Amino acid sequence: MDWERILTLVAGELFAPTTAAYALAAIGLNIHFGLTGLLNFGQAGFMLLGAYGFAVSTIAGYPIWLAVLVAVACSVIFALILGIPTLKLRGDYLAIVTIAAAEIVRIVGRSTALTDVTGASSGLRGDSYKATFQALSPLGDGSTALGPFSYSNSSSNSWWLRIVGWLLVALACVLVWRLLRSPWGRVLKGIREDEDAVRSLGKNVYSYKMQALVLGGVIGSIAGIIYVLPRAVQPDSMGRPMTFWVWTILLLGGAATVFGPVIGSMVFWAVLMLIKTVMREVVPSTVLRAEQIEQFGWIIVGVTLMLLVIFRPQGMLGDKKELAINVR
Amino acid sequence: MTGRRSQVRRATSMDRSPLTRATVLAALAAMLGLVLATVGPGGTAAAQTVACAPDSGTACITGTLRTSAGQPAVGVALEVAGPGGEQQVTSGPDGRWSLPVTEAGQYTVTLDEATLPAGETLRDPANNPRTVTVSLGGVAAALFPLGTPTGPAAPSGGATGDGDAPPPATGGEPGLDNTVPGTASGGGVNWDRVAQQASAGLVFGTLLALASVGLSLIFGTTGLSNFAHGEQVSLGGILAYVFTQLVGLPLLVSGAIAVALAAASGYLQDAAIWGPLRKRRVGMTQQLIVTIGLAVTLQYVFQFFFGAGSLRIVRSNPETVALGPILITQQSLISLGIAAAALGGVSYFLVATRVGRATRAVSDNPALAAASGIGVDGIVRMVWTIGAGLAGLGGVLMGLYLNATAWNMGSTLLLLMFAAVTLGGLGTAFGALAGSIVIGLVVELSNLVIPSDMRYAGALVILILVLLFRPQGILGRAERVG
Amino acid sequence: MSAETLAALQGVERVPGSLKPDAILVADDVTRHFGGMTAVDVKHLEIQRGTITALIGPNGAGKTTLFNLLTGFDKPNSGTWSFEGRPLAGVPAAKVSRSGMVRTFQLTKALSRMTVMENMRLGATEQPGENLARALVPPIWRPREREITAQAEELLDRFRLLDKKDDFAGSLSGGQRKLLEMARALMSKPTMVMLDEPMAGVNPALTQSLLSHIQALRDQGTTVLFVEHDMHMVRHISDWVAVMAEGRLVAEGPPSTVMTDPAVVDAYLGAHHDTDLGDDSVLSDEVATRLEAEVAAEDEQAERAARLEEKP
Amino acid sequence: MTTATQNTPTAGQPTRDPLLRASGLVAGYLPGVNILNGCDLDVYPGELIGIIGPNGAGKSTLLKALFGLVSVRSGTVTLKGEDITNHRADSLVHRGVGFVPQNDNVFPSLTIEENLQMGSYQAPKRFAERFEAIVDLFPTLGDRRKQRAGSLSGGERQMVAMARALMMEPSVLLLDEPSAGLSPVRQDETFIRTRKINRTGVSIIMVEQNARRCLQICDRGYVLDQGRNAYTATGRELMHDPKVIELYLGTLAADVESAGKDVPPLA
Amino acid sequence: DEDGSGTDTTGGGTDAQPLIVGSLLPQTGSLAFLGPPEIAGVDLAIQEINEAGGVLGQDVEIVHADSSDADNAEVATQSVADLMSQDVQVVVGAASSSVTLNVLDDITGAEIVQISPANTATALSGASPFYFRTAPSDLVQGAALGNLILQDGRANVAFLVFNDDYGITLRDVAKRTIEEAGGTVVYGNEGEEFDPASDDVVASAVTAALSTNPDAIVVIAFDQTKLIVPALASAGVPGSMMYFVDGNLADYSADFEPGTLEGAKGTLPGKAADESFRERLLEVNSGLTDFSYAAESYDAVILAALAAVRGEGTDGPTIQENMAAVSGAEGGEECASFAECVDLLEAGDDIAYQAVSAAGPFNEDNDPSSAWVGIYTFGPDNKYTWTSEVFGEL
Ligand SMILES: Nc1ncnc2c1ncn2[C@@H]1O[C@H](COP(=O)(O)OP(=O)(O)OP(=O)(O)O)[C@@H](O)[C@H]1O
Ligand SMILES: Nc1ncnc2c1ncn2[C@@H]1O[C@H](COP(=O)(O)OP(=O)(O)OP(=O)(O)O)[C@@H](O)[C@H]1O
Ligand SMILES: [Mg+2]
Ligand SMILES: [Mg+2]
Repeated sequence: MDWERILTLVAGELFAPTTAAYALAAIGLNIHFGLTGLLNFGQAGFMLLGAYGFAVSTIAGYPIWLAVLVAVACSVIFALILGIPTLKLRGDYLAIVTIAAAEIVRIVGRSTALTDVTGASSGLRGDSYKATFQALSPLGDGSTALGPFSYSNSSSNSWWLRIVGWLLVALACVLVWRLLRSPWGRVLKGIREDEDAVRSLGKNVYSYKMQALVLGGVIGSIAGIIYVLPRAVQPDSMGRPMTFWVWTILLLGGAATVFGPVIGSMVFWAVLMLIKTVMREVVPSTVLRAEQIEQFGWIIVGVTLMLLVIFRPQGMLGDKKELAINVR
Repeated sequence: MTGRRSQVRRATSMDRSPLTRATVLAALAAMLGLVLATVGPGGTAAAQTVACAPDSGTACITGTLRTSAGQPAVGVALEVAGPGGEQQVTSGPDGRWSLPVTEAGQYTVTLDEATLPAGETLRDPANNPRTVTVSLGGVAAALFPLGTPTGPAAPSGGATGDGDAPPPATGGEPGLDNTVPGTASGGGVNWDRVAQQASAGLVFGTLLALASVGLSLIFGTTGLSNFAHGEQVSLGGILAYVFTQLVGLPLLVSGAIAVALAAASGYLQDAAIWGPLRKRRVGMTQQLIVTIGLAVTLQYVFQFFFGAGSLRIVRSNPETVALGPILITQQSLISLGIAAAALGGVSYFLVATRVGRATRAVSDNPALAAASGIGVDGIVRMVWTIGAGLAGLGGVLMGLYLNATAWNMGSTLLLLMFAAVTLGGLGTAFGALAGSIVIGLVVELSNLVIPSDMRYAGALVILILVLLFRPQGILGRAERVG
Repeated sequence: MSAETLAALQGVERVPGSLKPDAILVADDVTRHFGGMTAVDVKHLEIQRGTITALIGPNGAGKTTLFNLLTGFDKPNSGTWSFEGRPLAGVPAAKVSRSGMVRTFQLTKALSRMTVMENMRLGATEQPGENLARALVPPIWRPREREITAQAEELLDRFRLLDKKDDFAGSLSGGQRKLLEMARALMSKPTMVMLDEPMAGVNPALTQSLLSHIQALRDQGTTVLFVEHDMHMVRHISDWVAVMAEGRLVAEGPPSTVMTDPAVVDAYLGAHHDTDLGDDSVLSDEVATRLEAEVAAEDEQAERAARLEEKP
Repeated sequence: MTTATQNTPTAGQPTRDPLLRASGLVAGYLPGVNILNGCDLDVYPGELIGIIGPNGAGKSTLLKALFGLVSVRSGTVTLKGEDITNHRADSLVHRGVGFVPQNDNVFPSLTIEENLQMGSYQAPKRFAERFEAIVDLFPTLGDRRKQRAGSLSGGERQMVAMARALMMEPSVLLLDEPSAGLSPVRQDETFIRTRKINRTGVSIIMVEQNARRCLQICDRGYVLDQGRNAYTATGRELMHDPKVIELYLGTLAADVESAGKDVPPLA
Repeated sequence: DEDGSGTDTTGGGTDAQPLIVGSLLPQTGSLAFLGPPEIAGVDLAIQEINEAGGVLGQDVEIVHADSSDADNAEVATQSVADLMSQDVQVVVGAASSSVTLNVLDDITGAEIVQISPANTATALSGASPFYFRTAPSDLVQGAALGNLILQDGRANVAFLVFNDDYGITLRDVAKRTIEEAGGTVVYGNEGEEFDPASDDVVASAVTAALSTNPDAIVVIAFDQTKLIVPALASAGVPGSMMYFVDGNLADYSADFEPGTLEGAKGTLPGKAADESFRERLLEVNSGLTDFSYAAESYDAVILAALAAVRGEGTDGPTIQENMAAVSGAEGGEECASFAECVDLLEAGDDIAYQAVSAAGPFNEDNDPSSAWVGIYTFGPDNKYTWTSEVFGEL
């Protein structure tokens, strides 16, 4: 088995653009859930809206800053539409409403009624909106190899995208770190524990929840942009499985921690890559057919996920003490 | 696009106009009768042999002519002109005509109206002659529908009832009229169709309730949102498939075995995974991730062993019975009965039995339940067993209702199941039933008003709206503060 | 100054709903029904500024429900009330609290996965860092945070929770939660604090030491309204007592007067509350019968209220 | 009603075997943090034991440890000589141990009647009969039997909690602050009733912050502080021990009583 | 150098890298049932190429990776990274147009030749010089389908079609054909498609479709067909009213009651079903029941291998340059197997590989410029047999 190749691949996942995108999305979700206790099961909806907002406005000829602004605006509006009626509901209901809202975005996006705008189920081709971002790259054309890692400089799945993506992740981490230790974050944590108590202390719970929903959603929409820059805008790629993975990543890393989402994303994608490539390498095709190897790989992924949580329930970085407090 | 769309609309509105409805109906009946007649064993082959066969050097221009009553229009003369020269052709005894040509290009087809059977006119005279594009090796068709003209030009032209036309539907077969719901009127929305879809919604909703009541029970007693519940549903369907198709047992037996095994899987799951996690006081969100992991595992285990295709639990086509305007399969009726009995049993169990009440007590406060002498672990295990068993039963019946099951049947239903139990009020079994039926009706009826590829969205919008007006769900109760 | 306010109460009529010379809270016709049952039906209630008022009454009299209504945690079927002259009906709970009227909960609401200190800090007001934008610039809120922390430590010390300050509130004992709840409410330096059974489950020795703190608060101008079943405490610190039964205000007056009111004694205090129960004579039939009668009186009143409701 | 006049066991009877004995209990919630640091407790048959102590002393923890709701790290609990350390709660109920927790002591979404049914979960046949008896004790509960416990007032909940425990007809009853939140007359009633139940032969351990009342009626009292027994004596002795008064009981009640003599004396 | 490349070929033994083909086909997810025949097609091609001496004297290597479906887009991304790390020069895949769109920029950006055996979305035409597809365009099949229906004298056509690229594109073409000839699409117009992610659509869609009184019902779906047909049958629709397409023309003898599909027709790109090809496929994977896109996958590998032979190099750009030529875009001698074609190439001739799928040479968008479409009819045993074939150009 070619361990060097596999380990390089796995290491490459640690800083791949997808990993960064998921880390960002999980950071957004961390603001929702980790800090505020909002059960947002529609993070993929925010991401998809961000992706659509960015891609559609770029295709319409907007400059990149405006396109990003449109993406952010989309997620803000979505958060408001979602939040105004639902933030008063009990937590579990919010979960189902957000998951439903995200599905609505996806279903409407892929419906043939909007083919001209969203490209319906085939979505929007990558080369139709990547140019403005790639044009900003100072790295020029061609590709560069750094150690074992070789990627194109600017186009698609590039060094440039990695740099920007991880810079954004770093920025978001700083933001969360600042907020987590600030009185603002404290109010959110209070809301997570008991809304009524916080209300009795004179804080406008509704407004704080809305701020959290919008902020996390905006980070989610940026994540959506990063996510589609190395690929295409595909409504089906940003559906329920994506939300589930974002949740998995957040809890794997540890909710309500600064680096939890980042570590979670890195570990998740690296482990996935490791399991899949090793499976392809070690299982001879005489034992299992090609497709069975992939399926078996997924079985192992599922079991690993369960074992990770079972043996480290507080997440990689979580506080074990917090777990001991029975909130139910 | 829009242009073409409006054209279609015009055609349908024509169908619906009272003047022509009877005619069109008769025509359709006859036509379908004819179809049935011609495609009897051997019929197709006979029809095929007459037709021109295209090859790399030839192409075919072809068409079929039917009178407004649906009978073949025999002996109608047509002229085809194009790059390959001019040719004449007349329609054969089956109303069919075809011509080989050896040059590609545009051809005009002109129908000689004088040769039409007595009393027949072109429905759309403006379309004679029509142009077709022919490429070698291909087939190009040109249709000339006969009947009352649509345009205002010939209002009375050759109305059908002149006596010369053969009586409609001589083929004897009643066509599809009696069996296809909604045939009575000219398409689009009508009450029969609403009734038909509502009955489907009711059946679907009830089966959904069966599938999701376990979800609600498990959430109620343990606080866990089980994202692997969909896989329990798939498991039921797949096991039924295994025992009917692979083992060859009769459906009833294999259904029973499937439900029993599904229930056992719930028991084992709780013993192996959830019980220990509870003991270690692992948080609910963490457990939720474990359920996602389990869902992934199970989905791919199913795929690994049974492939990714749809699996038919039984091979036969469902028999139908007509209840007034509604056509419903016997299977659905039986399923409805089984589901109603199972749901009634669960409700009775929860409300009226000691253990059922204990279940609710555990869901309220496990520590206090233990202090009351209730064996909490036993109750939870029982809930898992019952929940998984019901999901399995739901899976079997759903697999029969949907005509097939698959590795992902449950996961595609999961969102609807969650929506249903939430809508009804989380953790209440009746709520799950009420919510499921609402969801079922919305899902099945929404294509009457919105594009059908958006109908899930419709169901979900309803969900959000209901929650806005009743934040605690249909049957949920508001909590006291302070 | 406190002597003045107390003196002002001297002239107040000792009847339910009496007018106060300087009322901080005035409520009119506040009602709340649950199904067929009337939980609260208060015609008129005034709370004198700068005093400690006790609200007592049998279980289920509607005291907590009244608190919920006044502080915006529940919606009344009818009624208006004003705090410091500003109408408060329909105002959301958070705004009520910001206007200076802070309450505690009978069933405590500790913020479990936050430390005791964070719980306390959350109670404080005027922290600029609670604004999202300003939260990002620590220099803006650090000074205030230091003040808050100092204030919190002082309170925690008084409430014997200082050595628990870095523990999660969820790990506190029942009584400690009660204490935290009260201390947290006091963080905002409210104009009026409404305590729902603050001392239930608190150790008597500690209760005693906290009473002087509450009195000190009053002397600094805070109005205190509290619900309590501990009659020693009520008699010891309250300036004025209001009695509720079946949702209605049935008596008002200084503690010494109210607690000798036969109606109150019969329906609420009972005959034994100063008796040593260790004496086996209390187990006699006679006492048992009397006790039963008293309890029955309390229950009957409740029933009557319920029946009254059904009739119209 | 019968008057209980049988010989009452007192603290000075070590010859008999204790019914419930805890020795050297060490227990806690978080790993590495012990709340009980070697607690000892003996309950002789028919005894009424009062436990008092400052907030956070570990009183509730002790009850929970006895009842198997907190895991015991060292030490043993025996019931009638049989080791029941870390036994599951429901098996203890089976052996006749009843428990009323301090917080969360009702099932909020169940009705009052259903709450009481849970009390007689292990003996459902006796429900009807017991229910009648309980409704006699708490008529409010009978009238409101269909009301959900979650909507009850604090005091009403407390009644439900107590009633639920009485439904079990336990032989050992663990009560965690049963009088908290009750109106004075009901507090008195609770104490008197507890005493009466005790006189019918039920051994009772009662944790109370209404400490004077508790010490008045109990046979023996324990003062718990920081997870250890600080004082053990008869209720009377403790009540008059100046040290105990200063540290745990306070002087408020005495002060108030001596100040105001305007209350009617006992009939 | 076009001329030179043909004459200089001396037959193997050069120092070129071995040709490594990666497959990016659905092995998991909702399209996984399409995977086995496609993989078998690829494996069969590799086997035959290596039996014929490989490419430039070296055996061709194959690496399989999973493309999954659009719902799990990251799987394809990771698989592409895996394939690229193994220096593949050709990627066969993906099956789903959505997945292709997701990975297209990465693969073609690295100058790797991507050949999809199953993409039909019009959005992919000319997406990149390095992107080819061997699936004949829907234009030909759609027109054939439309004409088949018209030929049968059916004028009111209902489509039961899923809302994905495949369904929409095919429906649009067939619809245009039908309407141009004077027929009407009574159901399944824009907005009346259904979401492929939901199973419970069948009942209401069938009711809705039948309420428009169609005389022909076209089912454009993949495996979900197994859910639709029984619903149609129990509503009384005879097999002779049903039409199928390449995505669901399969052997249903084990799935439906005998007689259910009798008289139903379907279209399938390719000339008369080549029985020997199927037998060869079954040797590779004996479990196959469905053969969708197996021929196209096979063709993709053969074409890439021939392009490498013709260009005497196994690097992506060389293969890309020669793809069109070996497909016969510049004319040349027809040849039907790898061995035969290599012989011709070595003899210095230009070739026109005759695809098993009967797709014509690549056009300037790298799409097959023409195709044959077979017409099939179901018998009472629910198996289909060949009846005729038609040819079409783009
Ligand atoms: N949401 C509700 N639904 C039904 N009844 C309610 C609800 N909330 C309160 N009640 C009833 O209203 C009455 C008043 O309750 P409240 O909590 O105000 O009493 P309280 O005076 O605080 O009593 P306690 O001293 O026992 O705390 C009680 O009988 C209670 O059962
Ligand atoms: N769930 C828990 N997790 C962690 N620590 C806890 C938990 N419950 C209680 N403690 C800690 O254990 C100690 C004793 O608590 P316990 O509830 O036994 O006190 P208590 O004597 O009953 O006090 P009170 O009279 O206030 O009810 C307290 O310091 C408390 O902080
Ligand atoms: Mg109260
Ligand atoms: Mg306690």
